[in-house]
Amino acid sequence: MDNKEINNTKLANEGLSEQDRPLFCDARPQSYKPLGKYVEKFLNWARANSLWILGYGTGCGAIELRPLMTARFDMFRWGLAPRPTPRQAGVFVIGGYMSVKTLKRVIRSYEQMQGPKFVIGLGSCTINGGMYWDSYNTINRLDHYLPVDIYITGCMPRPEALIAGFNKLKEMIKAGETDGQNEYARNFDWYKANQKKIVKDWNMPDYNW
Amino acid sequence: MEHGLFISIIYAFISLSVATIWGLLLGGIALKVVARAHGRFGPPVWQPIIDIIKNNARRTSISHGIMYFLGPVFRIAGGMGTFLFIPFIFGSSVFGNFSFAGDLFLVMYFIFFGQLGMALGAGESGHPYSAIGVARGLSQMTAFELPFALSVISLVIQYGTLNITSIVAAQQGGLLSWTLFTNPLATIAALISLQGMNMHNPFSIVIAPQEIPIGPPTEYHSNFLGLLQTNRGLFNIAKLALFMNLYFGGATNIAVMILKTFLLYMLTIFIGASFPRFRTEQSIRFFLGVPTVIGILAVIVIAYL
Amino acid sequence: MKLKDYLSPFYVWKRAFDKPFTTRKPLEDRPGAPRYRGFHQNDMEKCIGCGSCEVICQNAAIDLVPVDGIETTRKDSGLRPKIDYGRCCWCALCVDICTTGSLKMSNEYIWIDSDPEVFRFVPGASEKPWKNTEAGYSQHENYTLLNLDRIDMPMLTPEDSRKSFIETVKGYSKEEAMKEAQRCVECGLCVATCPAHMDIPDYIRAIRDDNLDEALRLLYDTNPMPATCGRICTHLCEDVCSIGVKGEPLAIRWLKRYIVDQIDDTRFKAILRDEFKPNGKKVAIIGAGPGGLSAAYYLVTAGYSVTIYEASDLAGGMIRYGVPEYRMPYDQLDQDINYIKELGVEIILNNRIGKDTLFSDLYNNYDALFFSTGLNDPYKMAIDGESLPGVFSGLQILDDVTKGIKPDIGKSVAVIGGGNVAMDAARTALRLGAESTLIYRRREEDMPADTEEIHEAHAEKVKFITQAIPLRIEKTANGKLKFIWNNAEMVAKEGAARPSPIAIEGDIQSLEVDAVISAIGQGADYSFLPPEYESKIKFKRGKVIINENCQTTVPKIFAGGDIANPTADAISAIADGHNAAKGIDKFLNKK
Amino acid sequence: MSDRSKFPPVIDGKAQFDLDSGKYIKVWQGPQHPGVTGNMALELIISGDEVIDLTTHVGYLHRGFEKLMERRRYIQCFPIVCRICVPEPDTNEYLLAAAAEELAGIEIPEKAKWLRTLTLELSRLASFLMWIGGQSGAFGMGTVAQWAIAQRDFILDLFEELSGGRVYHMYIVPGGVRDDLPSGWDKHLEDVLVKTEKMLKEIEIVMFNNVIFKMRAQNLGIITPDMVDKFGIVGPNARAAGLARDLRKDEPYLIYDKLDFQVITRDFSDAYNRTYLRWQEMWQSIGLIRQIMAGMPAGNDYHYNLPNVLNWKIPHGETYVKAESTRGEYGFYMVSDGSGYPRRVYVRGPSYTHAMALLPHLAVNVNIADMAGLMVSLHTYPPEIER
Amino acid sequence: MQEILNKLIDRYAIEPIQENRHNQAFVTIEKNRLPDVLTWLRDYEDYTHLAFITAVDYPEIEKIQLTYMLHNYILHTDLGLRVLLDRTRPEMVSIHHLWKQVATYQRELREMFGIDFPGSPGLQENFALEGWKDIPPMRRDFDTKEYSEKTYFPRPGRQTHDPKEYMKEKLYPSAKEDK
Repeated sequence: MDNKEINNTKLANEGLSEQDRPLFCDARPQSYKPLGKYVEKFLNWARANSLWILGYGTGCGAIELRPLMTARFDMFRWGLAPRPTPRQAGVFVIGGYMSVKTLKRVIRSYEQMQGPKFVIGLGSCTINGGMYWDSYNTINRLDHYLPVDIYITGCMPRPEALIAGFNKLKEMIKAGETDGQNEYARNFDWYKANQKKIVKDWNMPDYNW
Repeated sequence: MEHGLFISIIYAFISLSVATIWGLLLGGIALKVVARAHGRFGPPVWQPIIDIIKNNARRTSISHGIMYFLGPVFRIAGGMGTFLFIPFIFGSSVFGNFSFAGDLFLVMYFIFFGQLGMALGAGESGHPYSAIGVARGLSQMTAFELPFALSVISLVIQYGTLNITSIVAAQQGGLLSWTLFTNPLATIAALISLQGMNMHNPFSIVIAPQEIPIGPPTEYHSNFLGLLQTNRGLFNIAKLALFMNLYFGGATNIAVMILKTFLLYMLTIFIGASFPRFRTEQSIRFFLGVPTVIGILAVIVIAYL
Repeated sequence: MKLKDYLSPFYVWKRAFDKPFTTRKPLEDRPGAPRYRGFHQNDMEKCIGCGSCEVICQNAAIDLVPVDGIETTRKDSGLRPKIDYGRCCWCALCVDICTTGSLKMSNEYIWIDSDPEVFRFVPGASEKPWKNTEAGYSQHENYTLLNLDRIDMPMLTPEDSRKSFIETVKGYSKEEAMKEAQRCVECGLCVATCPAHMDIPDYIRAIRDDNLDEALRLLYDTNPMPATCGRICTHLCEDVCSIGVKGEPLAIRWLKRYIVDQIDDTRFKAILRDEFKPNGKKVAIIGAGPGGLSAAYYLVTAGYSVTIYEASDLAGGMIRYGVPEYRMPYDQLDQDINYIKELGVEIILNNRIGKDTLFSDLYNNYDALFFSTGLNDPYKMAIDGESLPGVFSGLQILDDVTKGIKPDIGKSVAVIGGGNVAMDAARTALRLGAESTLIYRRREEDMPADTEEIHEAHAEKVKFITQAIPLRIEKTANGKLKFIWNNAEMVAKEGAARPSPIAIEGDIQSLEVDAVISAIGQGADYSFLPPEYESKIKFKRGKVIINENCQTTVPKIFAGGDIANPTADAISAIADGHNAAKGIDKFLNKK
Repeated sequence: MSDRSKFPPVIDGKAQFDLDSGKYIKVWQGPQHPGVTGNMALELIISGDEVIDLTTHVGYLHRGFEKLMERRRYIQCFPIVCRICVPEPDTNEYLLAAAAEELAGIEIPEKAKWLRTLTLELSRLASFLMWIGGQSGAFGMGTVAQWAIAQRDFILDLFEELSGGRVYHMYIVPGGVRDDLPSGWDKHLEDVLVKTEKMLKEIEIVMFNNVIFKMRAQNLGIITPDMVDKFGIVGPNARAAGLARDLRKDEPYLIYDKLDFQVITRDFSDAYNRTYLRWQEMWQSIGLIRQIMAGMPAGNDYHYNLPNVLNWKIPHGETYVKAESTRGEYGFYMVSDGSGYPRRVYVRGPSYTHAMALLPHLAVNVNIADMAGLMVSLHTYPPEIER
Repeated sequence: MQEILNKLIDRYAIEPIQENRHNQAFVTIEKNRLPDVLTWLRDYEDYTHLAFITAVDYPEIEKIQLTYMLHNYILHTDLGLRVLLDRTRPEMVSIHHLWKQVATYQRELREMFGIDFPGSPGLQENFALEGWKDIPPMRRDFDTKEYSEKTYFPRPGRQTHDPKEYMKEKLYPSAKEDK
């Protein structure tokens, strides 16, 4: 998973029908270089202090996002806010286990998010399958399908653990250590192959622009 | 306009910046105030500013076409247009902006302009939610424009001028000369419209995250969204400044301006946190009901009594 | 719509003046509750690596791994649970089931990393912030997922049992056996301790599944005398049973007996399906005790032609002659022996090597030789009066009773010693109509006899005198014997494993009895070995030195049983027999 | 009743319409839609603002629980069943335990019954609070949502103290419960109940007396009594239509026959009345919790000592046990084949019929903006549909 | 409870009957009679509530059992109707006309057990799974663990030890090669 040569061929979009294909973009995701040191530092500060979470509770982990968003834990204090549309969101909290059907939607949502984007793997299920390790319908390892920045273990992690996770993510962003978007671009073919292996009816564009 | 063009532009720029920053801070304050009603603390007041920086710092953005790109541009043009023809602070050369004889008309037009541009842009994003949102937004806007327009007509008749500066000037000389007291019906009609204009509850269905996420800005992101948010700060202030000028005697210095816009804004927040949303047709029915009647009464009262 | 409906919503603003719901600093202000199920802790000293946590974990989150600094011992597998937090669901079933109570959960719950590979650790071994946290979830008294109490074994009452030689222990019924078998957690710690390494968890599982045929096959895999072992085994396995840490260990021995009890011995052949092809090689075995019989069984099933030479008039060795019938009914022993005989093992009785047959003949006529002659030479007490009439050895008494000779012990006996033979002798004496008094040098807890034996001896009203150092035996005027001893106190010596008795000066006691039975241990009798062989075979402290294949220093000669192993019990002898059979097979097939 | 006269004809349960005609738009709500409680997608066909056809799509949370349970020992099933319904896990725990106990012929100690009832009522309260937050949020009243969900969190604190888990309590195990009440817990409970009561009063003032809430919720999604059996409607949805059906009263389980309460009904089942009924049931729950705490037996016999759970086998048989969850009849159908593993566990979630059959029927003719409110007012929870 | 069972026996000669508790019983019914019985129970005997329909797979007898659970709200009794289907090509009469929710149950059963209900609306649509190619997952012969490990491959690097084997290795390695 190191820096491979970027493959610049056009995407085939094979899952789409003939007449739909021209409607969708066939360009690959590109990796981005940081701007000048101090500029980037400032921008990273802003990114870290304004994390917009995609309001897609993909699993039971979403249950602990609710208290976090509401008065008891009030995540707005730390610049976190839920966003109902992936276009505007910057953090994708994967709420635990992911069924294949959800994974397909998650991939699409993730690709619709604009960089820099971060993924938090919430709960044990994202690490090694968790309690659904032997289920026929849930994936075991999230990092095979999406680049994950932070894992928070727990079942479910409490809101405090989530807060600590966000704090850690902020530190990483400020230090410029989060590179999910570029990693996805660099290893795009690998991720796509993994995704397509388990999403059986791939009827969407290869990369959603 | 006794300055040269260059100086005017610099003044306008300063005025715009101050207004935008104040608008954004006001938004932040509003979030904090609402948070208290929710029983929590809320984000820092400068959070909207960080959000804008963040949105502009996004590395990628996608354009769905020219109109999509122009949407936010129209929007901010609308915001700037609205603001720049409203005297921000009465009598100030820096914040006086480009008030001229017929500016009230122009401002009314600009309030529409941004929304229409936005509608076109959002329409091109191709998202069905945007389309539904645009439909909701435009129909609701038409509805709340009616009482507001009636109220303005009433004012125009009352003061006999289309110049905002003149209207402000006419209200100087004590609390009781404010339109609020000289023409309360028009003020009430306008304030109700303001609630709709600010898109706070119960008129927030256009950008509601529950009733379909989230309306016209569904597809807007990165710097487009940054532009929209900047405009939200600016446009807010523009509207508040307009209302302050038309109904609450304008402002002669920054402190008064801050106080009056703050209080006006808090009024909408106060209502907003207490109510759920109207559905589109419910809000249209609402605006075309009592507020319109009040507006008509305001015109009649001023014109015939 | 009423006016109230327009105004009352503004009541929300009242909340703005109340204290907010928000916790100011959630990370600092809100530790987990005292019972919170957070990350695991494990007391490395307490844990025995039984793996019950691994079995019950429905997420397959627990692995048992070796840990530096933890040695494998008989009571501890040396493995420790390693938990994968990519799997754990914090249900705490592992804590509930833990057989030792070593596994706990702290109330810490935050563990964040960007590397998914790190979320595994061995609680107790890895330095984690929650290693020593006090609060957290642990086992409770009133809630356990295990059955810690043994199913009571139906037994004769002590009053009845002391009257006859009828077997004291009645054996489990099916229902009781199933219930007892259900208690097993299948950790397998017992297997290493069992000298024969029997597949204990497997045959217990077979009992649970009510598949006794399979159970019998499993028994015969490692032990050809299950009916015997089901009664008189020293059950070292029960000492290390993981259920025994918090509760009573499984009655492994009785479950074994249950299997054999339920199966008619005529069906053994059909069940065991022992089929073999004779390979034409011959092996001679000296001594038809458990070691010899066991070796014979495994050799004959490997195709050897086996002949056993036995000095007594019946096979069984010490089990027959050294264990009283109320513990080991002879028909059960015969059942075991008969099955071995049925397979074609020839047992030549009343044939003492060195007297009736020469050792060298055997050495020359057979391809290999195995002797397991046992310890049948009682130790002397080395006190005055030991040779007086009325002083017997324990073995002598037991031997006589087996042979149907009623020894002349009168109405009261003193039994000297604290081992199983002493218990047997004392209880046999009861059944012969005498009052028994047991006299032992150390404390009761130091006695080498099985605790059950001691317990039953107490129940049958054997009197115990402990911390008594024998001084001499005197003949009294009325023809009785006077056993005189010196009371002792236990003094802990430096470097010694246990305290030793030191005589208290002047505190001398005595007891008048009809007979004195000395049962302080036995030694081996190597008189059958001609000197030329005896010089070649190496000994150490009276025991034959053998390698892991039970081979002596003379390649063709194998040995085992009490004369070779340190534990000197039936199951070890059986294990030696098995090993010797494997060793002989290896030895003969190498050529 | 929904008037379908202006809508396209329905053949074989499917509305016949031509999307290419331009008269209709197809819009998806969900699965990530925040107005949806849990991940469930609504495929809407709208004409203008009105929904003319709705199809519910589930499976986003499908984990195959029933399959997983087939390869787990009875005791190992208990940590996974609570994940079926996240806001109210205790019903699942109780039903699994009850089914296993019934088949195994185990009678649990009295104290365990009281403690189980206590957790069931407490989780009912928590679940309702979560739901009322969703209901108000669905109509845009974020304030009540903030209050209610924060208040629910205090109940989770109680659960944390009692069971050691915040969301997944895993407190009710086959054979009883895991632990006694911690000391001082009753005081904390009373504090929280008092606060909850205060908040419920506030909610009544700002929500049920709110002109806009009334405008939105009244006459939305009307369930008539004759629909109830046809659609398999249970719980508050049926009670709001005037049918006094409550398993706690009808077939009392645990200690409900010792508690004093009345089944709450209303005579018109629209979104407003359903909301109000659930609000009343929250009061009822608080009352029940107080009664339970007052009657809690002393002693600490709260668990029947099962056979070693690793080897616990349950005799042949099948049974269906049920309990009244916040959403209605919740049931576990368990078939045992005499081994240590269940042959089949089927989970009957009340949301199944509500979301899959009732919602598409009620959605017709509803403004698309009211869809979220309608859905939440049925109190559906997707994981119990697909499990 | 006994009353309705007697009626069932009289009317449909149904046996065997398994009575669980005072208010619950299970009866086995011949496949083709089920719609009649259901309709009769629903319309005349107040068993108006259909709690669920589900299936149990019995590969050892080559049957799939369908269970229809009815409830009587007046007597508060449960009646489970069992139907045994042939396992190789299970097919059952659709009863979607009796209750509105039935179509979904049948859709689920088709997906999870591979039972066909000819005529049931939307039967071929996916229920919970998407693009499922394997045998229906709820069949007993589908091994979910094997499928998961093959498809979603667990994170490598784990190794466990059996205490029994490990102790053998450590304490008496000589006996290792035998057996």
